Amino acid sequence: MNLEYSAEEIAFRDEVRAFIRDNYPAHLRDIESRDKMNREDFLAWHKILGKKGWSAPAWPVEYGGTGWTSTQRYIWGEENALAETTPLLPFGLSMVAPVIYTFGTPEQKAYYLPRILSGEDWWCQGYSEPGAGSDLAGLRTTAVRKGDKYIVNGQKTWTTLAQYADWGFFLCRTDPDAKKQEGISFILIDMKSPGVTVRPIIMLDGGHEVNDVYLDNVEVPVENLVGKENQGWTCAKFLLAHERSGIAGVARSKRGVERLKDLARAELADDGGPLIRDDDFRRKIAELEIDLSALEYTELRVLANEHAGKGPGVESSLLKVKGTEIQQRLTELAMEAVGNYTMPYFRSAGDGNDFAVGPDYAKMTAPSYFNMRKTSIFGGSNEIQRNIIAKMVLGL
Amino acid sequence: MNLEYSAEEIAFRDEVRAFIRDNYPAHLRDIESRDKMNREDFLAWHKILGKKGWSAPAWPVEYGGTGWTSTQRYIWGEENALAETTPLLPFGLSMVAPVIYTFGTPEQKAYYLPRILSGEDWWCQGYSEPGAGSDLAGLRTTAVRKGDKYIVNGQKTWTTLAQYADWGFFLCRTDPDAKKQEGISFILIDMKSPGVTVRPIIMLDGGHEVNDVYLDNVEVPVENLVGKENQGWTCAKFLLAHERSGIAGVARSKRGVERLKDLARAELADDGGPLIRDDDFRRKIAELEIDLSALEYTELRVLANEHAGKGPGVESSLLKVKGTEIQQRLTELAMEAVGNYTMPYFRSAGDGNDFAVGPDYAKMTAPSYFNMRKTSIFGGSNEIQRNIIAKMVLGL
Amino acid sequence: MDFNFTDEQTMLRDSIAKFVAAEYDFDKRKAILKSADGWSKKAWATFAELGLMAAPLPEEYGGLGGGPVDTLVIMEEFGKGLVVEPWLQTVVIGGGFLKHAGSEAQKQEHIAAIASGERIVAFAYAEPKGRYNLSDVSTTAKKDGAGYVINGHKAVVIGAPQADHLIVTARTAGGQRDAKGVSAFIVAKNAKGVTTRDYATIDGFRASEVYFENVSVGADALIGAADGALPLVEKVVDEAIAGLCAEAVGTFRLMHSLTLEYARQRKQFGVAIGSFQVLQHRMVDMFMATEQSISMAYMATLKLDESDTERAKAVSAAKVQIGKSGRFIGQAAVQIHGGMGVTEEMRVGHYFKRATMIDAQFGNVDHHVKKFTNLSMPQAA
Amino acid sequence: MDFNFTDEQTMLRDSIAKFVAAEYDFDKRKAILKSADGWSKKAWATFAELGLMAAPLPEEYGGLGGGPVDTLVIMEEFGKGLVVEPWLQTVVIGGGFLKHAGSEAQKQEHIAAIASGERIVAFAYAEPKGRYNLSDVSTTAKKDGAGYVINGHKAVVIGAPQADHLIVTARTAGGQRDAKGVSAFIVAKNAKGVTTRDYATIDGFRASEVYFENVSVGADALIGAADGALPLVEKVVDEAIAGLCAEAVGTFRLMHSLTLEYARQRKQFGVAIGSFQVLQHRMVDMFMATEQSISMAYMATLKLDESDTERAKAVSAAKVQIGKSGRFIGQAAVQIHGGMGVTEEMRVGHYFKRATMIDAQFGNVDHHVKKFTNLSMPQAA
Repeated sequence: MNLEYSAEEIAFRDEVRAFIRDNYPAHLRDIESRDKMNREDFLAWHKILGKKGWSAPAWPVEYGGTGWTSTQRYIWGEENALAETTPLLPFGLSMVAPVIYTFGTPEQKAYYLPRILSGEDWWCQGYSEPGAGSDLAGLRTTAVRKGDKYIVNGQKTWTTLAQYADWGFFLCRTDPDAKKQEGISFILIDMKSPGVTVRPIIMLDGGHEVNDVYLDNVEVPVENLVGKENQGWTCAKFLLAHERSGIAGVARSKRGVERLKDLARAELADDGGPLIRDDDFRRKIAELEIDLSALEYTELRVLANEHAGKGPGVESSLLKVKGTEIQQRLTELAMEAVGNYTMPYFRSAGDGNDFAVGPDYAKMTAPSYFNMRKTSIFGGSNEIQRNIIAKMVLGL
Repeated sequence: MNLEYSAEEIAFRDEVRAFIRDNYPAHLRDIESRDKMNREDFLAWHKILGKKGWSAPAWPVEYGGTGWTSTQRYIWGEENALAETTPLLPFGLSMVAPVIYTFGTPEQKAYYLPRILSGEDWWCQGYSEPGAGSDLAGLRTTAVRKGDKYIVNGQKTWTTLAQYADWGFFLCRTDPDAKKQEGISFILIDMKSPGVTVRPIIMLDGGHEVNDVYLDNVEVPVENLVGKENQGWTCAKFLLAHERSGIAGVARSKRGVERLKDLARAELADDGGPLIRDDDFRRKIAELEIDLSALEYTELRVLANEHAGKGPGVESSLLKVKGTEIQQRLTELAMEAVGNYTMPYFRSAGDGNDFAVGPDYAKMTAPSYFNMRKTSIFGGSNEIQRNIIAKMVLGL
Repeated sequence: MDFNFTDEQTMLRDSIAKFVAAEYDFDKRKAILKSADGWSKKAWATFAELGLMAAPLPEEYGGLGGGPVDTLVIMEEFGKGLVVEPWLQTVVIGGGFLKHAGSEAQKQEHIAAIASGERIVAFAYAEPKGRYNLSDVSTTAKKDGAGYVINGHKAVVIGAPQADHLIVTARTAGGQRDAKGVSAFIVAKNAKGVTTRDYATIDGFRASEVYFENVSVGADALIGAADGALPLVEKVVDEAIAGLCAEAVGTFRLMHSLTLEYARQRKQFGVAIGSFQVLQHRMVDMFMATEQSISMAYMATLKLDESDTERAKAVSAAKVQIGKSGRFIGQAAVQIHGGMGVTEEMRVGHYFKRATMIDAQFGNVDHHVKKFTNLSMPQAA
Repeated sequence: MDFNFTDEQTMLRDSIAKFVAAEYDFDKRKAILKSADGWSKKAWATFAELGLMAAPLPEEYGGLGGGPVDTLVIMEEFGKGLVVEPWLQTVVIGGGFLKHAGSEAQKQEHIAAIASGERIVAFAYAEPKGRYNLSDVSTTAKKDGAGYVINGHKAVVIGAPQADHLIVTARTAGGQRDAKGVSAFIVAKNAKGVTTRDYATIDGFRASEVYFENVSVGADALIGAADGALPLVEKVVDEAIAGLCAEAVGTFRLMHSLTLEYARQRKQFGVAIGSFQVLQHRMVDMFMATEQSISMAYMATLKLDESDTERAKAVSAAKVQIGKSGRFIGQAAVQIHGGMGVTEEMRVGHYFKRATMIDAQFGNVDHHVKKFTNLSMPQAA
């Protein structure tokens, strides 16, 4: 056991650090929230990394992965968090792509994977349906085969950033008579197809990041089926396990703790001293930092296991639960830190522009707090994750 | 709405306070834990109150109750807590007696109730059985009628202070064919009967306060049946509801907070100042005090409801859960307060006597902490209480 | 001891509940929030008709002579309805300053106007860097002949966009955080030199940054004694906090009942999610937190007229309890609602936002724990 | 980075597990605790045979040249077996002082004796009023010719009844809580003027109050530099804490597995209590707390040789995590065991007692949160 980086790893870190410094687009640094990003902003860093060949470190090398060790991938995550680069969107890179390279046809691999690597195609996810939530087996969207096409009808919901998407991967029921988790297929749909309608869902913080997607007699070529018909559940489960890995967000949360400390240095406590010297507040930061340390080393242990050939297992549920608890706690503390100025609503200017009173950093504190409640709900609620651990790890 | 005492209530408080001051036995004050009390110590205050007519404020006046209002009973509890009198044991006064005066025959009332009031008889409870816990319906002790006797066989457990008991009230199965909660009877057994054996169970803190009770062909006169044969479940449920009321222990916990503050005044923090000035520790005391305030006013609201004619309802589950959480928390903080000196075990002197190093108040801190874990388990675990609320209040 | 409401109080409660059901339901409230002014003058007029303005004000100035329990009843119902009109600011705070310390002339001029619904008052006390410290006042009021000249910037003044008068704390003596030297003034919002920057708050209220630039006021603008207003400010703020606690209780009751309702009808894995024991126990904990909060709101309200120390201890204890409970109940309610809970479309999220912001008003959990701690265990002890 | 154990470490682990299963099960341990001395000389001899004493000690003095990871492996297994023999005190603390700062002569004399199992050392540092502050030393060592005369009272010295030597902190200069002026001595327990009052601790260890009355020691009793021992004490204590964290992890693993086992077989209302979702989720939380604790025990162990600040931060963070987890896991384990959990009869309660007392040793959660806070956010920053 040891924690040290080898000389090669240190050289790698320096290379990564220099690359980010020299190539990360300056204008992205000035965007204060995800809500303010346009399509090109979201893709800018992805495209640069695509050219460099670094957009998909987790993929197998044959499809465009980097071949990095788990420690190198850890370093990559750390350096990106440290530089506060915009995270690459997961829907193509870490959700649909692993399904395609694992279950797809040679043609599907050849067509889709390079476009995902380069950032040419934007993907979205068609899993959840109204009234189904974490229970994917209750799916009602249907795909009926008619010649060389599927005719797809139904409604999906919670579809993140579908407003920009070129493609979506959808779970559809292809055998209405099969038992719940059977008879489902994993189908890729061109979001520009006639019959696809995207309707915004406005979140508690006023932001538009998720959508309802309506599918009304959408015609989809049968070659867009991934894996076997009626066996989409296999793809779905595989994807869910992949989705959860990396969800711990340790490196980003470490940066978040530093930001919180900055904020506590800028804010004043009731006695006029910096808030970071207030006993209660500094204790809360410290306890969060300790929780985050524990999560960091747990993730490192999980990575070490993966490196030793054990795939992402049920540990990802633990990482998801603890990771989201910490992310949520960070937003709680930021909101507490700014006192009265957490109240003004930044979208309330009469002219439609953003509005800020008080310090700049105060503006997003309450919206972030409200928005981040989603993290313990989406991607399989934290209760579902606990059920999974109870069943898979504890055997209960 | 108002919180003030009337002139009559103030006069009553003064009368109570004076009575306690003048009559509470001095030697009881020097006993440092329940574990050190003998039978006579437990009964001393009970007997004095019995003579005064104050041993059973909650009983109906016709059987020897005091006829006090709920506010007077609240004052009575407060004054006893303030004076730190030894609590009267509940097994006779608040457990079996209400069953006897509600379901008993005139003969049973006439015989048992005066002896309970005066403290002449010591009662214990035969409910739980090994392997049954909070689930009383799984009862296996049998009482088989044979002429004018029941022949009782079985084993009871968690029988508090049975080592001193004259009488026990037992749930026994009288109809082996009935469904789970039917076919049970509520039977009074003379603990000196042949075939009754009491075996100590030693608790985590080393103390002997609960027992196993073995019943081996114990002959019990049929007139010791309370209520109807096979309908003991009615008595049992009635008793459980009564058992939980008063379990909040607010007045005693208020006194406990004061004791904790005294302890924190005596102990030194790492900086050499009194622990009560340590930010973290004083905050924890304060938060506990606030929780206790909330519980106090919740109990007052419940009492006001009872006074308005609504009997002890499901609110008692809330009082039990919150009350025990606070009692447990008090012991946690006391243990934390004394640092290293919580470790020495007071029973470890070679001569069999108690052993103390460090300050006197440190000696019982860890044992109390370990012992008090029972409060969230006994009398219907806190999980069971939550099940009750979910079902009875929330209708889930 | 008595924990019952009078018949009048029960009628008051029912009349507000009826109003909310008829005129302030989810959609109607949404429309009010989206309107240019962001509040309803019609609702305000109805409040006046129902006697809500007059309820806790003294009879000799047009009030109904009620007290803190009336405020509790009204604020709890407002919490249930998520009412955004500045009743607390006008009646409890504005009315409170005037009835406790106003001159006869001030009472005559303002209390009757408040009671009739004509006057709206906002309380300009917080400052950009002052956090929750009521004595951290850098706004100044300099003596100028018989009157004063006020300069400064007040932050997040709830109700200021609607108000015609402001109660302003300003320093007439001493250093920035001195207890001594704080004075309170009542100032017309249209006085020369008063400017505002108006905005909505995230929970749907309207507020302003208020700037005072050489605002001249007469000696008759001073409420109570010069330099000595801090105890008055503390008392009125404690009364306002008791009101906020009652409002919070209203939001808790609704979050709890909406969640129960949702859990009963919402199905997952073929059964109502309310049948999952983990969610059942969480809803039990929500119930217990709500009950404990009700108790603390009562206690704080009933202790408002005790000694300064007893009052302050009770109010801080209640604010702590309610801040913690609000966070727990709100998070649990949203979590049990699942994805729907984090959208604008469900009622629960709006209660969650309000309950969250109540913690940020007049001192959050940390502030009041500290205050309670120092009152319960004075450093000298 | 590497989180694997070497084959030797795995063998070490297995050999201890085998010993515990064969010689230190519940009943055998109970008999050891009830014996007059309260510990097992036979177990101690076996430890020496298995190489546990030698494992982390330097090869040139009879050790095996291992390091903190060996300590982690040993202490975790001791936690699983609830071993009460003073291995940590003797090898990690005694051995630690000597190997970090002992003179050549001291190393020759003591380390080999420790490695072979002949020597038992206890660490007399805490004082009746000093709480967890390592620099709060009122025991004095006054210069007397070439040597020193020691006077004072040391509290709750774990392992002192078994020990033949004591490592004692004493003040050679400065005021009661000064960092400067603390010195460390190794003193034979049978030195003239040393008296002890022996007792058991509630978790089954043996300890003493140790009194020094004009105890004369030579200059060769001093470990390291006079007046400057505090950094050494802090380092060794951090090493001991890392060991305690590993021990705690052993108790957590057992509490978790015992509880799982109990919940699977124990029936209530006709079903195994492990089928109740509330208990399932609590056991999941126990699992997560255990995993997080393992991670922190690893981290603390792997950072023992970093800079003083990094080491201290890591160790305090681990002690906090483990203190909180121990309380949660222990209380949950007892609660799920129901009535049986609070008796002496079930194994779980004994793990609970040990896990609880680990928090009280070398600084509890509050102490280490404060320490971590000040290291992470220095007051100057």
